[in-house]
Amino acid sequence: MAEQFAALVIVVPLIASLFVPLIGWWKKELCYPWVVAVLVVPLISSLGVLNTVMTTGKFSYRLGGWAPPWGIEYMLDHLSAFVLVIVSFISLIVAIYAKKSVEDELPEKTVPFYTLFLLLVTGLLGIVITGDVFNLFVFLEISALSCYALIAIGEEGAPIAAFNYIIIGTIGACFYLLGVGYLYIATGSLNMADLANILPDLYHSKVILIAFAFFTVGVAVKAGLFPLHVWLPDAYCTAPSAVSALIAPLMTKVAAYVMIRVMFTVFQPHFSVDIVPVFAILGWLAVFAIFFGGIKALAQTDLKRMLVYIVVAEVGYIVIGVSVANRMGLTGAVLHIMNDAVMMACLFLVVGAIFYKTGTRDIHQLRYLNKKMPFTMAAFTITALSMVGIPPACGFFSKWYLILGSIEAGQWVWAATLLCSSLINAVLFFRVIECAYFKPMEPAYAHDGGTHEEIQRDEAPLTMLVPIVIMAAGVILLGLFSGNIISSVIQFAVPASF
Amino acid sequence: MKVIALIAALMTGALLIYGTEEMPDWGDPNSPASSHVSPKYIQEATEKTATPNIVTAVLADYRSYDTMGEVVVVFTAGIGCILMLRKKRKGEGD
Amino acid sequence: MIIKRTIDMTKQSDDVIVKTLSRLLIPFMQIYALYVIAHGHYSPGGGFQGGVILGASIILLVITYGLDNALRKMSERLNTILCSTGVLIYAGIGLLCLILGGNYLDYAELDQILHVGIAQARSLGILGVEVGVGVTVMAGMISIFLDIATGGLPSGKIEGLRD
Amino acid sequence: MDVLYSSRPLWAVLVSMIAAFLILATGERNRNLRESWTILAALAKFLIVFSMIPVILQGKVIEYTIVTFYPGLLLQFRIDAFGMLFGVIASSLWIATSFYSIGYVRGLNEHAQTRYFFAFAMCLSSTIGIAFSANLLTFLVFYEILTIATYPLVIHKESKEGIIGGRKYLVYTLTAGCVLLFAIAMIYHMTGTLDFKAGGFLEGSGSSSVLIMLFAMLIFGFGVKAGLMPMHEWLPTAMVAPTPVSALLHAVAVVKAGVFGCLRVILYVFGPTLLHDLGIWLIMAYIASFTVVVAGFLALGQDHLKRRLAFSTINNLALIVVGAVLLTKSSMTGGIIHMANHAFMKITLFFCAGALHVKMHKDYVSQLDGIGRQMPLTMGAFALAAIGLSGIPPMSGFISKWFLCLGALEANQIIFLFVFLTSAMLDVAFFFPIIYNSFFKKPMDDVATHFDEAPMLMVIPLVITALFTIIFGIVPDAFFRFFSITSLAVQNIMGVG
Amino acid sequence: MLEYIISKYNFWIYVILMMIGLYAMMGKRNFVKKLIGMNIFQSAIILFFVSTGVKAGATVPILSGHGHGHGHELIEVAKYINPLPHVLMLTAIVVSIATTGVALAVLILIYRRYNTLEEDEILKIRKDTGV
Amino acid sequence: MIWQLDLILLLFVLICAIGALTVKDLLGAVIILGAYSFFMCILWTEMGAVDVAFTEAAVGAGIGTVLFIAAVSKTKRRSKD
Repeated sequence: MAEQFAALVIVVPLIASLFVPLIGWWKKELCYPWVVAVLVVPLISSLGVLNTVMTTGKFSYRLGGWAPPWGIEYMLDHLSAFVLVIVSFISLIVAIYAKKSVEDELPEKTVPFYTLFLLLVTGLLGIVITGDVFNLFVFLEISALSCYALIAIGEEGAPIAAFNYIIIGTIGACFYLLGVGYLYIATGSLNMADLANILPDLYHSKVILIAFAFFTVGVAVKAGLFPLHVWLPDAYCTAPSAVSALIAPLMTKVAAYVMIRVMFTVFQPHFSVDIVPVFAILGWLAVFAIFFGGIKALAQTDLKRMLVYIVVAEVGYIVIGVSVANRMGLTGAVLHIMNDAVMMACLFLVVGAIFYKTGTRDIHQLRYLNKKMPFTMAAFTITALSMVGIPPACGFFSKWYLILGSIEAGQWVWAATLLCSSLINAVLFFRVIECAYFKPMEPAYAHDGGTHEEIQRDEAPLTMLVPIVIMAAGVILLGLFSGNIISSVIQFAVPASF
Repeated sequence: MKVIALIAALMTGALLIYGTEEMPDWGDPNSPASSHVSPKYIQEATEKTATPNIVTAVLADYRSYDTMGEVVVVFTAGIGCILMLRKKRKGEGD
Repeated sequence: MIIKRTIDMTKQSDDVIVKTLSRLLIPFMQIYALYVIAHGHYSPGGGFQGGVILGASIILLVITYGLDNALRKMSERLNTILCSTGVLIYAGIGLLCLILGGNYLDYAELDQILHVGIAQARSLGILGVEVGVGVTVMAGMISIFLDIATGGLPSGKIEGLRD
Repeated sequence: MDVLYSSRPLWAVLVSMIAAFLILATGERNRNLRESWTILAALAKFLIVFSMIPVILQGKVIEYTIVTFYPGLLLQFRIDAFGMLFGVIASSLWIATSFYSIGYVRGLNEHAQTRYFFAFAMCLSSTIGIAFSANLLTFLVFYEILTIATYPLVIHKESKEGIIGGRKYLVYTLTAGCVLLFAIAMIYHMTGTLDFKAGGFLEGSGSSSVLIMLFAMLIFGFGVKAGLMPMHEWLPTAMVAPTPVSALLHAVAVVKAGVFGCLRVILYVFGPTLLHDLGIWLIMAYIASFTVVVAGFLALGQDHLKRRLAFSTINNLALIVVGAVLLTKSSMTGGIIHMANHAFMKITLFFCAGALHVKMHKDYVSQLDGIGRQMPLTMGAFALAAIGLSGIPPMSGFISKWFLCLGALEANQIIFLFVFLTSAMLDVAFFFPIIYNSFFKKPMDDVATHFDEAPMLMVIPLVITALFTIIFGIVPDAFFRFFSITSLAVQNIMGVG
Repeated sequence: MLEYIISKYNFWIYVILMMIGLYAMMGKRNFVKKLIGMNIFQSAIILFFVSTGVKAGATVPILSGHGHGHGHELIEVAKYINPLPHVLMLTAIVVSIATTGVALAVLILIYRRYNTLEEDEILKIRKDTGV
Repeated sequence: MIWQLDLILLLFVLICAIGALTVKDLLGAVIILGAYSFFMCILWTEMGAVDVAFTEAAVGAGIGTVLFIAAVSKTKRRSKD
């Protein structure tokens, strides 16, 4: 029975999404509790999967009962189970959060919104769980399509951003599909495990080389790696708050997961590291991504836009971790998938809450926000410190492993980039913190406490605040327990050949 | 922009052509694509699923999970259009 | 602002020939679509193609007889419900297999309730699934078409349509 | 070496962290309750730390592992003699500072007091964490927490200059943190371990150029906080902070953490032998001596009392580093014990400056004429501490200077003897005018001629710390057994090296 | 060279189509043209996939006899075209039409807001309004 | 498999693709795209992919064109390039 958890992870949110229009037709208010209740199931199921994987090792789930490579199978190992838990957890948190934000921003569209929300989650979970390269494409498209629609209903400029995303995202998906085609023509198989068996004999074939190149480009587009990120800032920035809070942490991370999957499961590390110089290129691109994202973020005064550029930079972190291609670096990359997902989710949730309460996202208008929304700002601060890399928040630990990995690989510039990026992040976030907490006051005020105009506490509603606080606590807890997470899950998720 | 697009398209094309060089000849019945997984479909699909159209058998049984994904894609697109375009009229629910 | 439109696909056609022809054509299209779905086991075709043809028949209805007439036959709400019902049929059959003790979408398990032998059970499973595909594709296509062609007001008065 | 496994180090760190959150939860609603959390935590922390002294003096170490990431990569506390010394200094002085802070913020009716006490408690938590760290990773973790926890204190006034000071502080310390992170990652990559070991663990793990580079990076990283000369710029700027903060920054937590880090690097990561082999100890000593002398001269030119004290701090910290890097038994003893002595003396001085600020709103040296008549206790304590810093017996400063000079002779580097003597002269030069003016000059107009002290909550702590400086001068081993601990630490290092 | 091209001319055609599509997606400024390019791009890929399944001298993958009671005689694999690419491409076609539908809906949203579908005009409008 | 027919079809496909992209009247372009799909579908039938061809006929030449026309009729018919 424990194996059936794997099926439930996808099937439950999928079937539940079908009921949302029906429920919405009957009673609109019930959509929200339905979505939240339903999203608990994938979380429990993926925890169950993770537990099974941890106790009995990796297993596969045959859909339709057909043996691979003829049928489709789920590939459940430490890596996918781990990412499954992250995705389902964050989507649950964002779903809890979405209520007020959606009522505020999209009052007439709650029903289709929640339907697509569930479908997006289904798509993301499907990408992670599947063990078939073509099936991955299908779920990539499910998530992408729902994402396009969700982005397009955002604020001014969102449709343009969504259209650009459609064009570039489709190019990415088609490149991925071309990669699948080239692999298929050379091997005749679509199953990841089967491919991994066949491919070593063909490593010097040009077809495989090109397939690999197209896989890489396609996934890099989806992940928003530096020169291919052009769609990302506008799309994430103009989307409704709840949507950006879901896609900003998850989409790029899931794409990064696919990158790890393709490069280290479908292709063996031997190929990706020794035969193709792809990691040198990717690593340098990541360096540019980090600098580009950081510098662009510095130029923004819109808080959300700043975060969006940070997302671009954070992708660079993970890619550096993948590119150094050693145990430490990959540990860092996998750890950073989790950490960054949690941190980004928290930051975007905070920005959404601020926007909901104050109607602005301008950094310079956040004055006295620490008095007005103390918990939200505290969460923001904790996460900001984590982004800067202050221990014991989780950001420090992934950075630590990434730097260790870069040093081990002898890539000094990459390590230096990671360090510089923390400094850039420090500037970015302390700018905001300064504005919110320590905005210079009139000299007369500086020395007599509490006589300024009384600022009423006006905290975000509970459905927003609770997810924010949970995520902020998560940032600290994941940092404190990162040792346990690494020793019990991540070290098995890294390919054994390292 | 047009120049960049042209260069990108040409580069992509060149890469793809480069890759075709080592592909099996067109219509080669012994190419890996035709000899690794698919023979088993042709041999046993009809027998196991009582469906002479092998494409249907593979589509809806062997790879039915894909097909479910495909249906979900259509559903997603439909709901997506509703989300983006459909407006509420006065005096009506939904 | 007033946009000059060359065509409006949701207005009733004035042409008698077009109307008569499509009145004749639509039932045949629909029967053919059902045939395509049902006969997918033996000939090219299946749920998807049949669904598209079904959808096309309704779209033809919209183009020739106007939106209001078409919506009387197929309201947008029914359409949405059908859209999710189709996927539900598909996923439900899969789930049924799961409940019967097999893996998800393992039609062989359907034999326990159909008692026809495993191969036949699989065949019937395929049929059921194809029906689901057809329903969803039909409804999905109609829905997309209606939304695009009317700009999001399927059952509103056509004359009152101003963006 | 015997190892005692105990969770006491963890509790020593946690107790103030818990208190910090209790403070936050209590908030402005109940000031007395909030302040009592601070006091309670300070006392509890001190008792926990104090209770471990006998164990350490028996030659044992106390260990507690928080979490292991990889072999050789773990968060762990290990209290050896050197860490114990720093822990005792920090935790004992926190008690004094707590009382003093309460008097100070209430005396001035400061704003954002909750944040102030919260950050204070976090600071202390991380300082103790630094003191008890078993390896570089743990050290770094607490070092970074300390950086952040200090930031709200530096920026406390929220004035323009406060914010600029805070920015400068962050730029310096976070850059240093990044450099440290890199250097530590490098060390882990080279040796597979980060554990401090008396006498160093880096020997033979890499080419000398790499090791020199690493040494430079580590010293840069810790030197920023310690205010070593090219990196000292943030320290005087951070003087806009409230005085108890300056006291804590300069006497106890932050800069001492920097110096502590430098000493850890010099003595426990590289070790005397390796530094001798690499030949960088002498360069390092020259750099630090340069700081000693230049900071002394710069202090002479400051009129702002706290800035003068800040430069004096830079001067004294560099002395400690010189002592350690001379690598002889006596110089090390002198350097390490100067950490303790300087802490007590400098905190007294800052307390006095704060008392002057609260009572008289006087911040400049030139305004202090005759103030000794109004505030005899404060200025008396100031005089005691100043005399001590100048190295005049029987104050505690004499002990450390004595050992330092002895060390210079032992190392056959007479030039450093002159450095120490110059430094003592400079100390005299910039402290004695203050003492003279305040006691013997004609009082300024706004100075009362009768006894009118600052709030008792402030005066009592500063008198007590001043008394300690005498006591340590006469009986170096009194109360906290600083001398025994120091010699034990030196024994450990030299015994191996 | 000619020999080489002829033996794989299908691949050449698909590559050329794909290049045309890709160029249109990136280079064309009209949004509808971009979508047309997208359709061409996708069908080029489908053409490629279908080409991989072709077997010279084989027929469509539908067994001539009825499935029921079909004996156990071995079915000649070489007689039937590889069905797997077809299956995949059915899915890909659906994905492509769904993407087109969503993209067209987005186009209508864009048109409502800017009253044009030319990229440069929209950029100009956005610049003028300061967004 | 008649290679001459094959070649002619491929040629048509190419012409249609280029035509669809160069025609400035969007409605015309969309119709040409329908023709393109139709030729594509013949090509696939000829390659033995009947199911795919069937689908392409129904989708590419059918629904796809209808959707495009619907969208173009709701927006602008002229294109600048």
